[in-house]
Amino acid sequence: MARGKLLVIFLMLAIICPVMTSCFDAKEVDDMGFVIALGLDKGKTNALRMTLQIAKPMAGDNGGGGGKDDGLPYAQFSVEAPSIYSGLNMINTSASKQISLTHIKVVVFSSELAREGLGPYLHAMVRGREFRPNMPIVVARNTAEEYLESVDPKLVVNATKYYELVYQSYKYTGLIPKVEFHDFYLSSESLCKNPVAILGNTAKFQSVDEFDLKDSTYLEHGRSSPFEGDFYAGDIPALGGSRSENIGLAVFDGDRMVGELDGTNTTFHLLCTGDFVHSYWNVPDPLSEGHYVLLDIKQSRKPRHHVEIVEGKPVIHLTFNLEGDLLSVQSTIDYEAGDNSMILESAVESYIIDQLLQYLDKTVNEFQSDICGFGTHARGLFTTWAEWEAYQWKSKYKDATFTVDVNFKVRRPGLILRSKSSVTSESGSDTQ
Amino acid sequence: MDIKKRIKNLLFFHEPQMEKPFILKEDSSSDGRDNSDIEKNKEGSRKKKNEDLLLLKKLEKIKLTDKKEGSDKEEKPDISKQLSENKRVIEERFSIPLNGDLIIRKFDITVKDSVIAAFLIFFDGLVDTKVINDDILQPLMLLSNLDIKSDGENILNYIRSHILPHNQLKEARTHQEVIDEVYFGGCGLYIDGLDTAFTADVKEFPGRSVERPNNELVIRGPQEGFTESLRSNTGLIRKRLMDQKLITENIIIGRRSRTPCSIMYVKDIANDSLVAEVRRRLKSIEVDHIMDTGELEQFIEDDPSLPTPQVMATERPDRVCSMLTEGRVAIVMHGSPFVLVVPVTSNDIMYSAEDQYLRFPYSNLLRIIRILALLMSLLLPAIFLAITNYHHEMIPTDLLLAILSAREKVPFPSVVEVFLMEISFELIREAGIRIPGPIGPTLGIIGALILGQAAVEANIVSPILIIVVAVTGLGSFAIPNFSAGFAFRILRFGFIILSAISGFLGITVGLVLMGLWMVNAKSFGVPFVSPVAPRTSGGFSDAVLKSPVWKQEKRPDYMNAKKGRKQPHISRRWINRDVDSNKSDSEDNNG
Amino acid sequence: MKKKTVFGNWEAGAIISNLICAKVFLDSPRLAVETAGTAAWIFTIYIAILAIIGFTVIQRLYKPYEGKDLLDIAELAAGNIGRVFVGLVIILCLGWSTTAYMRLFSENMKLISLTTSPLSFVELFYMVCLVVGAYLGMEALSRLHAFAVIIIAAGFLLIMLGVVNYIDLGNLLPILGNGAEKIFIKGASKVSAFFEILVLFLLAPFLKKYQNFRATGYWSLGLSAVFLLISSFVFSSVFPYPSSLERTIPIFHIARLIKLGRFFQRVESLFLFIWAASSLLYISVTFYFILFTFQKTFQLDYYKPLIIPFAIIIMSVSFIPSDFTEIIGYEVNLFRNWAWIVAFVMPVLLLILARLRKKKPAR
Amino acid sequence: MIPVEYIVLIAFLLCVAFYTVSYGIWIWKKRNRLGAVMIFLVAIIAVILPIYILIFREV
Repeated sequence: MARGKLLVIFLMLAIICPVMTSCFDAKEVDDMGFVIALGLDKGKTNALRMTLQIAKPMAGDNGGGGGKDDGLPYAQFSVEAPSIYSGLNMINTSASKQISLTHIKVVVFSSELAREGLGPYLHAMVRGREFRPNMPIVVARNTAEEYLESVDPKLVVNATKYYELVYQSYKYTGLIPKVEFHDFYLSSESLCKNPVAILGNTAKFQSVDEFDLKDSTYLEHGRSSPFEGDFYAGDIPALGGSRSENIGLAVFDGDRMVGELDGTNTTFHLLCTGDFVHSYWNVPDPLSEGHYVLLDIKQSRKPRHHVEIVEGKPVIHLTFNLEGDLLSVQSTIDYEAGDNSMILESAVESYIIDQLLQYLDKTVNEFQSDICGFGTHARGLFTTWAEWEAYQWKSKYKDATFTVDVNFKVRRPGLILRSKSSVTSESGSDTQ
Repeated sequence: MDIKKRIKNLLFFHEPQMEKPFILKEDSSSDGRDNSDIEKNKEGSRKKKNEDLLLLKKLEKIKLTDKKEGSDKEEKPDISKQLSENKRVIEERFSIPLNGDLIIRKFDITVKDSVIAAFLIFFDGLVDTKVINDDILQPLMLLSNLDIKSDGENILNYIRSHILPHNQLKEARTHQEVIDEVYFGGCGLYIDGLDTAFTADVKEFPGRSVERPNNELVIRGPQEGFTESLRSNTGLIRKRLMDQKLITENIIIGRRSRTPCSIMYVKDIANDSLVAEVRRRLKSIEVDHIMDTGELEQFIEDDPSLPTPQVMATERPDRVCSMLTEGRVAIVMHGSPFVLVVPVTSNDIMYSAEDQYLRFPYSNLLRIIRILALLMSLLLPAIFLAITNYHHEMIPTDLLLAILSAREKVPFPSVVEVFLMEISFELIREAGIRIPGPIGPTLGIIGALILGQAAVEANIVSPILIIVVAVTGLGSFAIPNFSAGFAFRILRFGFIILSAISGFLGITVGLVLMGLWMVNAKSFGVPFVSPVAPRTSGGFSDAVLKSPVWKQEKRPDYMNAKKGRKQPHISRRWINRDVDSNKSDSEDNNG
Repeated sequence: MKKKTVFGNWEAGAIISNLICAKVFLDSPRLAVETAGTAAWIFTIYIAILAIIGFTVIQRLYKPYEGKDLLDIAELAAGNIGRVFVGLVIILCLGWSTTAYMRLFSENMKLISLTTSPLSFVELFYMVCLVVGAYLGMEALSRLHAFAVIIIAAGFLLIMLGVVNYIDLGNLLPILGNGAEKIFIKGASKVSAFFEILVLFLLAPFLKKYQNFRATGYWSLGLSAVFLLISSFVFSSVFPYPSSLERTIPIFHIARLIKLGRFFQRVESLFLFIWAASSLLYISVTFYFILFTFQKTFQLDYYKPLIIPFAIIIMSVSFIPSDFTEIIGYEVNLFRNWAWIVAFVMPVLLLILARLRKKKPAR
Repeated sequence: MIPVEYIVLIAFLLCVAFYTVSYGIWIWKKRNRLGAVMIFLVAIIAVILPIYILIFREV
């Protein structure tokens, strides 16, 4: 027995000896610089211009503002390099800490780069174990560098939290798509689906005087004035807050960007994919011209997709089940009950169908890109993979036709059960 | 020479010596016990086992007789009829007159007109002098003059049955017996013309009375603890366990100290081979002096290199009783307020006495918390190190930045930091115990606070590490068994080294190795991690969480007790009574 | 030394299940996808059924040989030569799977967390467990399995539950994947995924009774089939077909996706615990059985003096393949295509031979 | 040049082989020739294989 133990001890010693000489992989936290955002542009001198935001160690220390000099919670680096990892090496020549990509919260591509195809970068990001699969992908309409710079440091105390939260806003605005790198990558390779990315840009207006509507898409949607979603990123007439704006989505075909959609279309994109949670909508008042009814729309059930192939062409049936709460009735018409509510509901239904078809039409005719993933439902029509591959869904998608069915129900009238118009001195007696 | 031999030993193959490990098997003499399914499965191999058992017993017998031959000399009656001869022997044995506190009281007894010389020996300070005066000396010297009703009897019987009113009177045939008694607080009475001496138990040791247990505190439950005297300890156990089959076997350990010990067990529950093994181990101890059960524990435990204790030391009589009813064996030792209970499993050292007295949801909460505490005390610093050195991506970014900025000014690598803090924590802990009087705990707390604060201020350690070490310390205090706490404190350092070497992989390897080590260990023939590995019926349900008291129907399977069942399937009989009183009554009576 | 170690169904079932399921953490889900495309889960059920049928045949034939392991049966069937031959075959197969798994697991460990450590350093950790496990013997190993496997299984199921949001059943379509022929005819040889059932035939003397043997076999096959099924189902429904083939370590990629709010992200390192534990147990058990078979084949008195030489051999062999893909190639294309012959055909042949040799085998 | 740690390792290997061979001799004396031969084989492989890998292959 004792000899056996001696042998084991000997073995242990044999192991400990090399161990004592080096702890191979141990890296102290404070020896690392953690990148929180990565921007990729086309470089002037090289294939890529990388922009890195590296969190500063002091940022969390004093609870608030952070560093002494410029108050930035992060340091921004830019470098031109042939690839992501060589860029890191180049930055490491000047940065004192070894750069780690494990905490990247967002990757921003410039639309110029995206239109050329993101394949090589995506592969690098999947292969490296450091990138998070759930980080959002943003396409900046101008340059990624500018976009990252415009994340206003004065208002953003904790940059990581800002990045983590701002791209979750699809849950309550419906104006940006839900994008995770994991999905993005898989869709870019998929036979049945195309990826989308969040569209971002720096706000173009510096003061109220500059406000204009020439880039708004409200005319396209057939409206007299723009709704909240009728903009592309950067065009919203707004001031204050962070100067980076995220609204709309970038449409991809494979790994190549083919177009942009504005906020309104993004909402309908979310509806089609089933990622829609809730948001506030203006719907034209069916009984009173020029007024709007404000609704808080929710998805009461995930949308149902039914795909058929008729004579080699896809025919797609969509069924939506939505519900809404009344938030405001400008015309003070009593939409809470009775026939009026039926009228409102059918009006909303037809409004949604109209808008949806516009959106689907765009994906089919303008982009010819199945960003909603109808192909995933079409797969069930085939028994083997070889047959499905031979059908070539992505090229057939441009021939797709749609039928849309929407069931909308007003569930709750808010805290006001019965609308009444305000009583002025003239009309007071009439209304009673 | 020695080294040469060692190297030779290391390099050449030698046939290993056969060691017969003690394995607790099911008892052959068990009848009337209910057979669970597993036992039925083993039916086929039972015969074989019985043979093994017989062999084992034979082996024991040989050893026991060996022992007897050695001690035969003492057993021979050696008390002479000559009082002066006896007195000479006693004086020699007790080194009179060097020994100052031995009292030899010479006196005369008048029986039937004859005067018989006699003397009494006892130690001053171990006996109750009032009892000696009133119950021994007085009757012998005065009452023997009274009228004698019967005659024709010999003096021995006469004195025993008529004169001495003392309640505990034994006859001794050898001087050794008398001496043992005298050392254990008795008095010896030698009478001229008799080759038998009397011993009477008149002990009144100086010592504590029964107090609250100091280390195993409970909120709900009895508040009595063992003291340093053997008989009051056995009395405390008997007071609770009113079972006719509770046996207290006396045994003496220590060649010179001759410390009296008692083995206690419930005869028709405890496995015979277990009792025999305990007896064998205790009897085979060859030692001059033994002071405490802490020493005894080291003499009888199975594997001295195992970090965790393999014997339960407790100062709570109720705990001992409940373990006795499960078929375990208790060893009570004179002079120690801790009673040993064997065998134990890893569960027993993790659970406190209170678990049984609390309602089961409460005690289950406590158990879960204790398991967490164990894991924290074992692994927390290691995991902290592994995460901060190897797996950065796991930490939430905000927390990471906080750790990062806290560590920014600290000059040491985090391993050194952890070791520094762990060692100073252990220091505070040890100092806290040794500091005299009531300032101890206060100083400990203040020391910890000030030291921690100052260390952070001086940028020697990062504040987050103080939290880690403090929580680890708390965790180790939540482990109810004192020795087990030690075990995990030692193992923790191993885990810290492993995780510093290779992160989570190192911790996993450590856990697997520790698991193999624990699982391989036995405590008196019972596998240490018993109800879980090897799994016995109901292993997981009873091992981790506790079922309600009325559902604890069976004794632990690994104990192989003679009676497997503690209570019938329906122990709360009032529940059935409402439904169908007559029927259930008659059924239960039959069963 | 001839101490009889006996343990129950639970321990034996845990050992066999872990042996079969350890490959879930390596490449088993990807293999299923490679063979069957989107129909990986059908394929997994299919090979599980095949394995259970194979085991049924074997256990029927095995009935009269209660308490005998494969080597005893080989001796009954073909004498000393048979025993030596079968012993060598078993040693080779187990030796290969031990070395391959040791290399693969350490390579994966290097990929995931210890990127800059040398391979030999990572393998040393495995070596220590291997040696200690073999030194303490089957009793300790089986007991460790009794609770470690539960923890591993629970952790595995937690990972699977963690990605429930990412499961898209659409990824399982088209229903037949690569086509019926590829799944049911070419895929049949992949029943070698259950090769480790061979160890059960070596465990037989520890189990003693035929009923225990049968119950353990069915239970462990069933359980591991469930786990293999869950893994291939989740993997192929989270990652759509062509992209899923890219993933080196399927379960690791699944674990990466787990996200519970802002706080719990990237917890795949925790998964390293169960992963390393499972692989350590796998390697220790197969290594023990190499020694056990060697001891029994050549009728040696002790196996303990051979632990260290064998460990050195195993480690050296695992260094021979020059890179990761090479060893995957050997493991997948060679071993997992032919191992079924050793695991299923060889016992059947031996049992039939033994029956022919002696109508009534002596007990 | 052969690095120092290689020499230590090879010495360790030789010790192991020596021990194994001594076990083989013990087995040989118990008249189990086949077993002894196999043990010798194992001992030889356990020395040659690691040395081959250490010196002639770059891991």
